[in-house]
Amino acid sequence: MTDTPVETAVRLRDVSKSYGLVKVLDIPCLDLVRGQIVAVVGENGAGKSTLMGVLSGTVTPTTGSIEIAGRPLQPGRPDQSRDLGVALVAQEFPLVGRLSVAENLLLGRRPADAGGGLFARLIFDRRGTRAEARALLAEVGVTGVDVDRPVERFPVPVRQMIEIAKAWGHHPVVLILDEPTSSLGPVEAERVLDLARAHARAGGAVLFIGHRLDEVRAVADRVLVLRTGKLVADLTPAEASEQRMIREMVGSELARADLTPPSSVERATALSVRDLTADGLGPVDLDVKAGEIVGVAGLMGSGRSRLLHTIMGAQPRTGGTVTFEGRDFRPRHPGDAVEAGIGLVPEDRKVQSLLPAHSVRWNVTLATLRGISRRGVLRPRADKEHAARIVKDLGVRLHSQEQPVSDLSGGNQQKAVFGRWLAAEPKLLLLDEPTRGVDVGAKAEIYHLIDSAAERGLAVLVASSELEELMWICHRIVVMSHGRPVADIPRDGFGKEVIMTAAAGTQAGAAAELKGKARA
Amino acid sequence: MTTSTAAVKARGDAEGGGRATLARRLLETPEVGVVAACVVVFVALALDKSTFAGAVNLQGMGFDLAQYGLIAIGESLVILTGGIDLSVGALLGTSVILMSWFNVRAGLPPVLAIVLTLAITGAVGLIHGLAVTRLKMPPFVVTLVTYTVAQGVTLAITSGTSIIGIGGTFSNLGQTYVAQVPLPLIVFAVVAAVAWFFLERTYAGRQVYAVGGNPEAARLAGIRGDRRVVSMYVTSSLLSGFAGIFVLGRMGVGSASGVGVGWELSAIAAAVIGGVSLVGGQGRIVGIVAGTILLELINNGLTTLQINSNYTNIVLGCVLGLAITADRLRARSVAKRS
Amino acid sequence: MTTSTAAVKARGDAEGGGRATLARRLLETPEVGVVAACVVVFVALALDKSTFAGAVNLQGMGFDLAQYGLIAIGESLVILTGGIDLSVGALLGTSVILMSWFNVRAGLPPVLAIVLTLAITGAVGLIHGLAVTRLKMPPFVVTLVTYTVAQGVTLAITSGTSIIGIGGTFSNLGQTYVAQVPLPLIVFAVVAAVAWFFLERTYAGRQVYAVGGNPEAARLAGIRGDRRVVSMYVTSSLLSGFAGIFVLGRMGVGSASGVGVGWELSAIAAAVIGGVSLVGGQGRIVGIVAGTILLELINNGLTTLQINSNYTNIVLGCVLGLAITADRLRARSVAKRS
Amino acid sequence: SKTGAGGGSSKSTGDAANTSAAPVIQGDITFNDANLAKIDSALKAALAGKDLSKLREAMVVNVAVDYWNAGKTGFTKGLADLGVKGTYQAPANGRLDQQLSIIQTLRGQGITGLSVSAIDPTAIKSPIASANGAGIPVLAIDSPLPKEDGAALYLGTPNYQAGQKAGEAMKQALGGKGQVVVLVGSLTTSNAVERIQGFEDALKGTGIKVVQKLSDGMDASKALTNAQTAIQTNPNINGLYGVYSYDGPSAGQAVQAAGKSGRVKIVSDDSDAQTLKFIKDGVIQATVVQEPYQQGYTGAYLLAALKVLGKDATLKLVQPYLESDGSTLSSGVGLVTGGNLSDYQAKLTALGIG
Ligand SMILES: Nc1ncnc2c1ncn2[C@@H]1O[C@H](COP(=O)(O)OP(=O)(O)OP(=O)(O)O)[C@@H](O)[C@H]1O
Ligand SMILES: Nc1ncnc2c1ncn2[C@@H]1O[C@H](COP(=O)(O)OP(=O)(O)OP(=O)(O)O)[C@@H](O)[C@H]1O
Ligand SMILES: [Mg+2]
Ligand SMILES: [Mg+2]
Repeated sequence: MTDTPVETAVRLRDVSKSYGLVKVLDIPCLDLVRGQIVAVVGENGAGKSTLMGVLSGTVTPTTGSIEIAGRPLQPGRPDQSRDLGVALVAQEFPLVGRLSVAENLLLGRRPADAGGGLFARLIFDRRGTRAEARALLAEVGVTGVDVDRPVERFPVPVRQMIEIAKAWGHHPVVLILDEPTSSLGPVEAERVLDLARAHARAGGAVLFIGHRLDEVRAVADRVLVLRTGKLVADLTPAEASEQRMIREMVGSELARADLTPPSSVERATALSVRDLTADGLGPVDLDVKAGEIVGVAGLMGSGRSRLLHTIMGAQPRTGGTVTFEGRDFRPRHPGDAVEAGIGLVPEDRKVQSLLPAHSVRWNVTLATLRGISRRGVLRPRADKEHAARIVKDLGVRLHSQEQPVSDLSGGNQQKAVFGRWLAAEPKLLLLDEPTRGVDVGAKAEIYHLIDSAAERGLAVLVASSELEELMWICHRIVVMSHGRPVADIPRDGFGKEVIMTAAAGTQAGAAAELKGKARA
Repeated sequence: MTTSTAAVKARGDAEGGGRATLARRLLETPEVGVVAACVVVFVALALDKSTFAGAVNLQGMGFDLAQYGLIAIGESLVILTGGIDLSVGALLGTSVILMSWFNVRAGLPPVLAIVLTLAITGAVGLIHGLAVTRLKMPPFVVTLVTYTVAQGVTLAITSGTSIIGIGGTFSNLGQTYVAQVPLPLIVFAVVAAVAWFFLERTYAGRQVYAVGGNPEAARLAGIRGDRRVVSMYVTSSLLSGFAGIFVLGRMGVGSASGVGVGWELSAIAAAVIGGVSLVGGQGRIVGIVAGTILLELINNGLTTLQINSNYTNIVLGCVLGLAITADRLRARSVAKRS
Repeated sequence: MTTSTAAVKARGDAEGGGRATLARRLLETPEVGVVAACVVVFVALALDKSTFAGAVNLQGMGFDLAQYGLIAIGESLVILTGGIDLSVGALLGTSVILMSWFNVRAGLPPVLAIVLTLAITGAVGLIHGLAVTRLKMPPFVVTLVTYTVAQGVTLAITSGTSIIGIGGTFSNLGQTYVAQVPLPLIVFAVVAAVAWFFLERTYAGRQVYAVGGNPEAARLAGIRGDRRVVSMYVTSSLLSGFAGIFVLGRMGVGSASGVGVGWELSAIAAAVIGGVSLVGGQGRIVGIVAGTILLELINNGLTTLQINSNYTNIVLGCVLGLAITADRLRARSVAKRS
Repeated sequence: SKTGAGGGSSKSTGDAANTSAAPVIQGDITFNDANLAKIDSALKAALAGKDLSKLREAMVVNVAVDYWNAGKTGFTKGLADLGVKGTYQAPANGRLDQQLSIIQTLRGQGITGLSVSAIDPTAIKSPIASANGAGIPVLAIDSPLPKEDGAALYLGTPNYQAGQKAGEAMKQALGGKGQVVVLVGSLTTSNAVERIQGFEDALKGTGIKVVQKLSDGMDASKALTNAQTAIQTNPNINGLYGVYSYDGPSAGQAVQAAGKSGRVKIVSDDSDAQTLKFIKDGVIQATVVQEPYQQGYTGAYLLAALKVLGKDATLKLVQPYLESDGSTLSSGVGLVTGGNLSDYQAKLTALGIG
């Protein structure tokens, strides 16, 4: 096409991966060139992460050969893959929680400006590491993170940015981004997309996995669609309309779900929060009616998660009152909340939701154990049927209920967690980034489940960084900033601008707050 | 529409799993290795030495098994929660002494002596549990303290002199046969069955696994993990005291000679050999029991075969090493093929 | 804009930490508790008993410290990788015997005997490391096998008879003072310093933390975690052999009477008391050394105070329990205030 | 039922009826008491009028067990009779490193005499050397120490001799023919090794064979298991020798539970209360006893003399009573059987250690 020769960055031939009898990836031939952002889309469990794992050496392919920048990759050697120039931002970002941010950023390598001598190769250059870590963070647009603090003290979005910076620091040929924006707010997400563009401009290849199709359209130079492990479409940006992508992913036409919340009938107030304070939160006043879906928007660190956790009783409250179902509610443990009929889907799947080594069945029944037991005794048949129902309702894709949940794809894990709580039939559901990593089809399905539950009287409080999501499903959006609600916007006032300005805590935000209050 | 497609696929996949043959299933069960090892060792010993599989020796092994098995189960329950209990053995020794002391020196009837001792061991377990959950102290250190103190208490009570003249109730408990099966063995079987039922069939048992597997996830799912953890420590200590009854009954004397000290290592080993993960949240009763049986078979076999005592430890270690290595190789080949 | 808001918050937190006074910082250092406990115990004992802080007693403690400290460091290195090494004590005992055997029975010069023994212990460590990394065997079981076999080897070599007549080189190594400081203590200090340097100041050391803290993350980052793990097992076993030299030198005889067995428990205890997490990836040398010192002070103090030996274990356990509880309470108050 | 498989054949459970046919074993509890009493009075006379108030004696034994309670009683009594201060120490778990630490620490405390029952006679060499260097006389008790170790005297029963005595008893009990299993707490500590050696040597040339030595790691329950497994899987075994004080009771319990009282003969060491009870019941045929009381009592005298009178003067006083090697002062060894049990118990009561 152009006069410069197109350089191939990645070449895959006959690559496949099977787990047991199931082939989860099967790619006869694929070439990626430098200077392009290639988006990979597909349903949950389509094999996207597996493909990235194969490229980055973390997954050993069953068959096939891979070349990175013309050199062959030995299967299952992450270190070699890295040396060849592949950097992966994994879906479950693997950071060493107890090590400092700086050390995590330079994990497995030395500062670039370190000398080549034996001394420099062996002796840990603390100052250099710190300096380079700061520079890296600045490069990806994160400022003010103390690089000496252990990573485990930072919330998920910051960790996600650290993970991106870590990959960026390798100056890779191939930069793989596996759902890098799923836990980020719109502004940070935009930063990440800019990084991807910059990398492609500089002659690198970018592989971008995402379930937010608008992002995919905004950034991709080429779109690959995976379905059950096979490459089913290779689209140019022009071809890659949202409908087209969905059709290719699902294999059939998807009726655009009706993304409006159920018309709210006047019902009793389910949750009423007054002057609620906790560490880094409040004071918060908030009401949620039965059958109402209330969104919580805000920038990262604005206290959305804390609000949900404090209501749940997972974080100690320092003041204020909560009235739930007309009664004063003072949970001292999440167990109290569960008993009262509250459920929480936390934002960090791996740390806060899953029993990674245990079966899907155990995971989906975790919150309903007492309910499905008869006088404390679990009946295997009922247990299995119950789990099967949850799995089926949520359309979790798996081989068997008994496989460890960590073997599921990220999106399917999220669906399993969701299923756990819907099965508990709570009266109030607290959702923290509920559809993180869930594919479009399943998302619509989850929204549908939320809607129908709301119709039956479930009150829902959703914290999400994805504004579209909130705008689709919520009756009302509360915007938080610095631990307090600064605006309360009813559905007819929805607009990205309004929410963002309020979240940024500017005067416009204050105005919106006033306006919101006036309307409420 | 989407959903239905996915669901259909899921079902297809699930059936794919279900089609696996029984043999394959068996091979994939983690406990199969240790159970197989038990069978192999047993058959080999029985062929080599006819007296090994004789009723008398089997009965003898039954008594041993009950002692070690009871504390191995207690130990495993604690390990499942993600902790460890170093005190099971020392506490057993102390409870032997406490029971004899209450019975002989304090002149209490045996039943009362047993009840008091169990109350004390239960209290010790409670302290363990609270220290671990409330004070967030490392279980290793908490139970190490008890390990040390318990030995000290034994010595302080006895000054090294065994307590003789214990009531007949004890030897009734410790030495009776029911239809030629030692009573302690029956009790052990019952305890194992109860533990199995608890872990596999009650929601509380499932919650124990959840707490051991991911405490934070369990907490946010509304599980009161602390209660589960505390109750497992209490159970472990109670089982130590309980095993102490049979040890005392069998020996007929409150021996001050470090009975039980070091048994925690056997208990942990039995658990680990049986597939219990020291990280917590993983392992099943059948494996634990098989692990205990394997250790007992090896130990008894060494005596039966009249191995030169200079080499028993070497042989013991090697057999253990072989059994575990074989199991790992099996697990690896399963992992490879999947 | 967004990012900057977040940044402001993060910075706020960071500065909150940065603004902390030195005292506050000190209070937040995890090792401060055990160091303080050392000081308190030392001062209390020295005040109570003037001979405690006398040169003779300090020198004696120095010898003890070196022995236990060396294996505590090895043990900790293994624990940092997320493993455990039960064999350190038994292997020490075996290496004492091996060295004397090579020296006396095989007639080799002491230096050669030492080299050979270290080679053997190194090989044992290598086997541990490979079994753990390649075969994915649980470290507990792997080293339990060695624990058992090593005791067996000691017995098999000696048949219970100590080996006398070892070369003077050993006692030179084990009993010499340099400027009134016992040589073993100096060696221990050097080893501790090297370990500190390795863990804090080399890439390989930092990688050990990474592997212990999150093996998957380390693997993804291209760290050859297996090498780090293997080398830590080798180091641990080597340090056992190394400590064996001083033990042999101090005793002047290849004692067959179970030297070292049980020391692994002290080593693990020292590590855990010093803040090493048994899960791996957490802990520092200063804590480990302080943990070892604390145990030594308590042990020595019990004898110095002439506690009735019937009660030593109780007192030992209680002091340990107190020290740890105090440390936990400190940590909790820090956590509350932060 | 309390009868297991195989036990039913023996209708008579553990009564003396069976033993009546057995050859009677010759008991002996004279020890070396007469000589020791003479030494005590000689030392007392020599020390009369000397200032003993500065003396601080230490007695360090090898493990805190019943056996040493008598030793402690004797030591305390001796100190009181002399008007001397002192301390008794026992490594709670019987570990060598504990013992060495204790000695090291005591040396730092300014003691003036040390009697020690070494866990490992060879390992104690350097502590003794440094004690001697600091002017602290050392008395070996219970376990003999090689001359070059530097202990001034050895007061006790050589373990080898005790083992021999047990062997003789076993020979009589079995009528010179059979298979014996040895139960022991540790196969590596020197007192056990020496005893077993003596036991085996005494059986040389007879039709009795030691088929197995089973270590139980100082765990009475494990000893019971070992005894049980041994006699149940090998019907030819008709004798058990229990070396550690709890091994006798464990062996007795195993034999009794198997319903083989009197058919499997037991010889044990030490006078554990349960051992004596089993002797009374005819389950244990004989037990070899020593005199820890005297080791403590006379030990206190000797330490005082060694420090105050000096080594040479003390040795001269005790010279007439030493064994042929010139450094061993025997505290004697006895054999308690069903025949002299009541005499022995009366003697213990007289010493205040019954
Ligand atoms: N270790 C494993 N064992 C068995 N099956 C596995 C394992 N890892 C992944 N799978 C299966 O492989 C399939 C593809 O998973 P993959 O993670 O690549 O999906 P994905 O396209 O990234 O999905 P998502 O969008 O949800 O992240 C899934 O069906 C998953 O269950
Ligand atoms: N002091 C605290 N005590 C207990 N839990 C806390 C504390 N601070 C934060 N958390 C928990 O840590 C998690 C992450 O903190 P983070 O700062 O992301 O919360 P947030 O302010 O709600 O952020 P966001 O608005 O992006 O969700 C939350 O789940 C919160 O409950
Ligand atoms: Mg994925
Ligand atoms: Mg959040």
